[in-house]
Amino acid sequence: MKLSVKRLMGATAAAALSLGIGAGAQAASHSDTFKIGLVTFLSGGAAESFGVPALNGGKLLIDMLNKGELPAPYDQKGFGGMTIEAVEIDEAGGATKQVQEFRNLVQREKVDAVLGYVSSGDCLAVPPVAEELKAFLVLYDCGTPRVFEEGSYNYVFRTAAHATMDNVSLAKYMTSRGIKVDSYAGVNQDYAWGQDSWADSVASMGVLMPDAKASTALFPKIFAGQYGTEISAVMREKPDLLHSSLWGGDLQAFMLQASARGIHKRMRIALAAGDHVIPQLGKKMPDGIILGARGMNGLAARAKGGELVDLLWDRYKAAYGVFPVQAPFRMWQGLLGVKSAVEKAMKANGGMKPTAEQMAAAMKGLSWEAPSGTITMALGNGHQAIQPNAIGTTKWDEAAGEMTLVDVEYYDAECVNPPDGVKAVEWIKAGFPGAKCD
Amino acid sequence: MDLLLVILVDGLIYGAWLFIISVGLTLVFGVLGILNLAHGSLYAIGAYATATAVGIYFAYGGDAFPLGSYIVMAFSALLVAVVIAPILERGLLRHFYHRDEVIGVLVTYGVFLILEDAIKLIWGVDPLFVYEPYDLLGMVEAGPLFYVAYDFLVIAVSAVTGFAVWYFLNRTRRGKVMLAVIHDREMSQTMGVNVDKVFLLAFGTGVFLAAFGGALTAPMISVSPGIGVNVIIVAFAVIIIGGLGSIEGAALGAVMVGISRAASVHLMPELELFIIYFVMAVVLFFRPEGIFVRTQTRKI
Amino acid sequence: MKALSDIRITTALALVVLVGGGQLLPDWALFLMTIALAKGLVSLGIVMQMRAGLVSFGQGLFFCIGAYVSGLMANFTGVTDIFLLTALAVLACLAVGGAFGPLLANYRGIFFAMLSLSLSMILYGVLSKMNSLGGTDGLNVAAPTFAGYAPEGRDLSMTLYLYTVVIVVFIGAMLRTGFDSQHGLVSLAIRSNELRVEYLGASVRRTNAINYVISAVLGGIGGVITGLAIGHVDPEYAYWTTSGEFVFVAILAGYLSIPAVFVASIILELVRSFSNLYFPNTWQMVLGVFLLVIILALPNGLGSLFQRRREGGS
Amino acid sequence: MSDSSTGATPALETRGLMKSFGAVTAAHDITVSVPEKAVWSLIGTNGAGKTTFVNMVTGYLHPDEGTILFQGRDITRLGPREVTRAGICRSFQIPQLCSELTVLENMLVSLAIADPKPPSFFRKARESAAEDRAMQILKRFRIEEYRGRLMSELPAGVRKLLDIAMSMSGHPKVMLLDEPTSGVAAEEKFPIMDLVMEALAAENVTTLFVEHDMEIVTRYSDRVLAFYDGRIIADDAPGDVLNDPQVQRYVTGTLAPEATS
Repeated sequence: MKLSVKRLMGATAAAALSLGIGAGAQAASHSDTFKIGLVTFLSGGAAESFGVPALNGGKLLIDMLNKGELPAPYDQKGFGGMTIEAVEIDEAGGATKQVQEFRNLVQREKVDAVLGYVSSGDCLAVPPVAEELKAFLVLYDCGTPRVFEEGSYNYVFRTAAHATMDNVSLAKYMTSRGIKVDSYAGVNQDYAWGQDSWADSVASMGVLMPDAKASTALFPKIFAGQYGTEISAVMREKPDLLHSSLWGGDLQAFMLQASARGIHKRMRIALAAGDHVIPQLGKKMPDGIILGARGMNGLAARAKGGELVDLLWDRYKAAYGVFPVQAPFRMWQGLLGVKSAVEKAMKANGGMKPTAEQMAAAMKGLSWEAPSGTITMALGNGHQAIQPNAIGTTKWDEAAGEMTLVDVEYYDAECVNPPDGVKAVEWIKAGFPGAKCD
Repeated sequence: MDLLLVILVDGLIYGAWLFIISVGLTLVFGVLGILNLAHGSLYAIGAYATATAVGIYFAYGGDAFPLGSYIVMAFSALLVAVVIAPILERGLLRHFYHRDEVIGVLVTYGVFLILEDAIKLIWGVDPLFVYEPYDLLGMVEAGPLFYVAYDFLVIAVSAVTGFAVWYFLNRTRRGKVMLAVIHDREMSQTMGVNVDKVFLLAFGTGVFLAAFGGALTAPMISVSPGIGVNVIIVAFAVIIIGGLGSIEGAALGAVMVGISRAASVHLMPELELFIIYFVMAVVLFFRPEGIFVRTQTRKI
Repeated sequence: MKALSDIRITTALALVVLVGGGQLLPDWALFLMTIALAKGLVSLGIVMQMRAGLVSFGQGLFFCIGAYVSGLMANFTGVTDIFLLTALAVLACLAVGGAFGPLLANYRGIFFAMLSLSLSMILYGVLSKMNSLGGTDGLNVAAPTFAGYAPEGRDLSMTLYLYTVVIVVFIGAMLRTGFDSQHGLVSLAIRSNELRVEYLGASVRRTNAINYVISAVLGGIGGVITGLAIGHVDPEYAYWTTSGEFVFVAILAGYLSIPAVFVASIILELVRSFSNLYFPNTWQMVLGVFLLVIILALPNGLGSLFQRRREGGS
Repeated sequence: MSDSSTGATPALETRGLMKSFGAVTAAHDITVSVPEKAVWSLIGTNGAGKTTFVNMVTGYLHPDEGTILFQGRDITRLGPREVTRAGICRSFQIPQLCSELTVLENMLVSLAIADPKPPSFFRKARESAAEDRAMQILKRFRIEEYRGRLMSELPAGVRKLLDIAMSMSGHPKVMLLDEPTSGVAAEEKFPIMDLVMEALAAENVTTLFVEHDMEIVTRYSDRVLAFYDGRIIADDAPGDVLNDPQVQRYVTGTLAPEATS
């Protein structure tokens, strides 16, 4: 035991020392740079479809901002003249790990803001910590409405609309395009995203198409990869519509296996968040698939056009060889939101580097232009964004050799998002009270 | 009746796939005594290698003879085995044969972590697609539904693989030696078996089967990061149900899990997530070492 | 008597070093230490079972139960008192461990590992399905209070850290006594030759079941502290990779020394934290290489540097 | 017979034990009755059924048919632990020791378990009283100098003695020794047997031992059971059994009378 005491002391001292050195090496960032933590999936199943495209888009935009290559109102270099310096963190590893990493970013790396989180579990876990540490946190991607419905934060914002509008818009699309739906089935992943998506879908259909019957609801395990059994089950039911919020590799595998068995010839398929697999699937994505992109992102944004969209679209395509799908669009709207808030705060404080409080005050209720349309921090007491949405139908353009979106319907942000203070599920069930649609 | 038929067909298709991804795992455990957590990564590497090779095949005139892509698939798996098995077995695993089974699990967990990132470094994060072999054989009508003929090819290949492994172990000299090692390693060693060779051969076969599983799966999925993670835990459950080290057990376990899962998807979809663990817990409750392993009385 | 006073000295010293050292640590390191010590408790439970030759790949079960006790109590009853939450977690784990312990005590080796893993995965599946408990996204947990004292900021981190330190040191001392006890020696004998132990007239099942229940309680305490420190619980706590990390720390530490378990846990947290920052794209590879190097270089774990086994000989 | 208060109750009795492993008969109608304090030996070629008999009596194997009585009590279905607790202990052909523990610790384990109470979580295993007792026993078997050694470092004879010493720490009424001198150098055999038999006799332990060495059989046992093919083919005093032609043919492997000397 004697030995172990000495060793224990030695080891603890060594550990303490190494921690101390680690802390000392990280000097507080200078006032001419703005250090921002970017947290997104760099490994695992969500890296390919969400994390890496978003990070690529983010790095591209940061580079362009630092060089001052964007048009007004974003023509000021960096954030208000400060050079943007990004610290990348892999979001893989679960919420527990992300809470630790977030603390490290704020307390050890001394970042000025953190922009990140795709997983809704992380988006629920991290905000209380941001609040405790009084750190400026912007959630850029995750979909769960629970963040600001269950919590209320001063330092936390989400610059993307929550997932409610995805399925509300889909249901509206069915009615407005006159698609006959007597019964519909669902294939969604067995975790919060898939379960919520199906629940929203059933609720929206219940309001807009009360006669349509929800038949089988299947919940394969996330990253299952094999969907033969689910496809059989759906084909046996013969519904008019198949709803799915699958994403990434799962969606690609599902579409390969389902289209090989001709499922798209027997029923309409609506994919709540499916645009991001088009660059990979290309022609293997059948025509006539109803497609959402969780906002006016990707192909829908391109179809609408605009200076900002065209510039970023071309630069992204030149840099990475594929066109930008929803993930980089959400990263862009997040970064531009932070830029707007920082610059607004600097206007108010006389050009100083803003504190977390000043940035939070500036961002609250803010509205700005992004490639995906006008983003407004309208919900959650000015902390949760709403944004316009678009739904379209796939059509392969043989001549151009690329997938296009036809019959696109655009929805105003206030048409497919609940008003402030109303919970999303209740809003849907009540028949969308207060929705402003043109 | 239709429902039963559909459950059976779906269950068999899934079970056949499960068998291919788990038979190598059980073989490696039987001979080397190592539960290889990196099996899933080898599966993923097999899928990536296949996607790359078949992609090249079609890019350079494979369309003239599309069925040749099946040969390319098998060959890719073989290449993976020939390159990786000696490195892992000779370079790493052999140091742990005398250690605890659990150490083997941790070592291969380390290999799994390394390979996951290595795959990303080699192939990047963009998914690869090789759907040509999947569509090649067209569709088949079975009962009320259409299936992709490739699914039945998987059943056939799975059956052939199972038979080949069985034939090798029971009817060839090398196989019998391997079987002897499975039964009693020390005894075989004293009988003059070159255990080193047997281990390398067994591990190589295991890697080949894992990679072959990936090769067969590649055409029906998007080959992207993280595909190996799910495979490993499912394969474990299958071989634990069947009895570690038992080829017959892997077959029975795969069919049991396949049919239970199909029944659950068709009848009680809400149970799908943990049906596999449920089957495993029930089997272990009644047969603590799996179905095909007889508890051996130790000689004292 | 001499041995007893040795334990007292060690305990007092560990307490002084950890409490004193804590005052010097920056905020992020204080948090890291709290988590590492709490998780170390879970690994200590595995070490306890390792001494009798069993390795549980399902300690996430109890880690998760403990964490959910804190999450559910905070969300549904408003109880945030850490003493009460810890006591409840202990009770819950005693109940679950007591129910499964005698059953699992019949299993050995890889089957014990895999059966405990599947129990944990069943909890994972059930929690993922329970939307009322937050489903896969989990629940947020309110900050703990300490018998009416409700600190914030660094005070909160420090108080939670001190609470963890006291528990860890106390349990460490208890288990040292337990390792050196008759029960502990019989556990080691089971690890070597369980047939012999049965032939001497002791119940291997009973010993294994006791070890399982104790490690269940340690898992629960680790879980409740981690849940409160992180401020969020989700089914991931019961996922097999979580359990795998605990096993990794246990193997890294070896079964000889108790302080080694906590040092191993701290090392893992440090390596992970820094590799994630400096190698965001290859941190898994760094972790994997680290793991292999440790297993190859220190077959008996870090503990073999701390404490030699052969004290009986001299 | 069930009246255990009379001296007539045998210490150990088996009635019609049958055991087969597939096609191999390991025990066929084994019926013996061992009186208190008897010292019997069991002889037979490998596979004759001696160890199976020991395994059945000590609960490692259960007979397919038949009954085992210990002091008149039916113990047929008990496992090793209950049989040990009842008072029957055994040693092993290959010593069953705890390889990661020292000699002294092995002894301490057996003493801790021999305690009627289950091993305590709070009582130190190495308290001085226990260590003293352990050392006493090691001294009695003259292996105290090895107290700090691990099993891999021990000579075969020491392992055998430690194995038996551990078995004896529970103060058994009946002891079965499975080949106590196998693997031991020829010159050590008698000293080892002397030590063991002396210790057993001091505690009045009824003893059965399996043995191949006929010199040891004649010197230490007062009765011999000869096993062949799962049956007892002879059951008598050593001299008579060794002169039995069947025993000479099937067990000692020679018909020449001088072979047994």
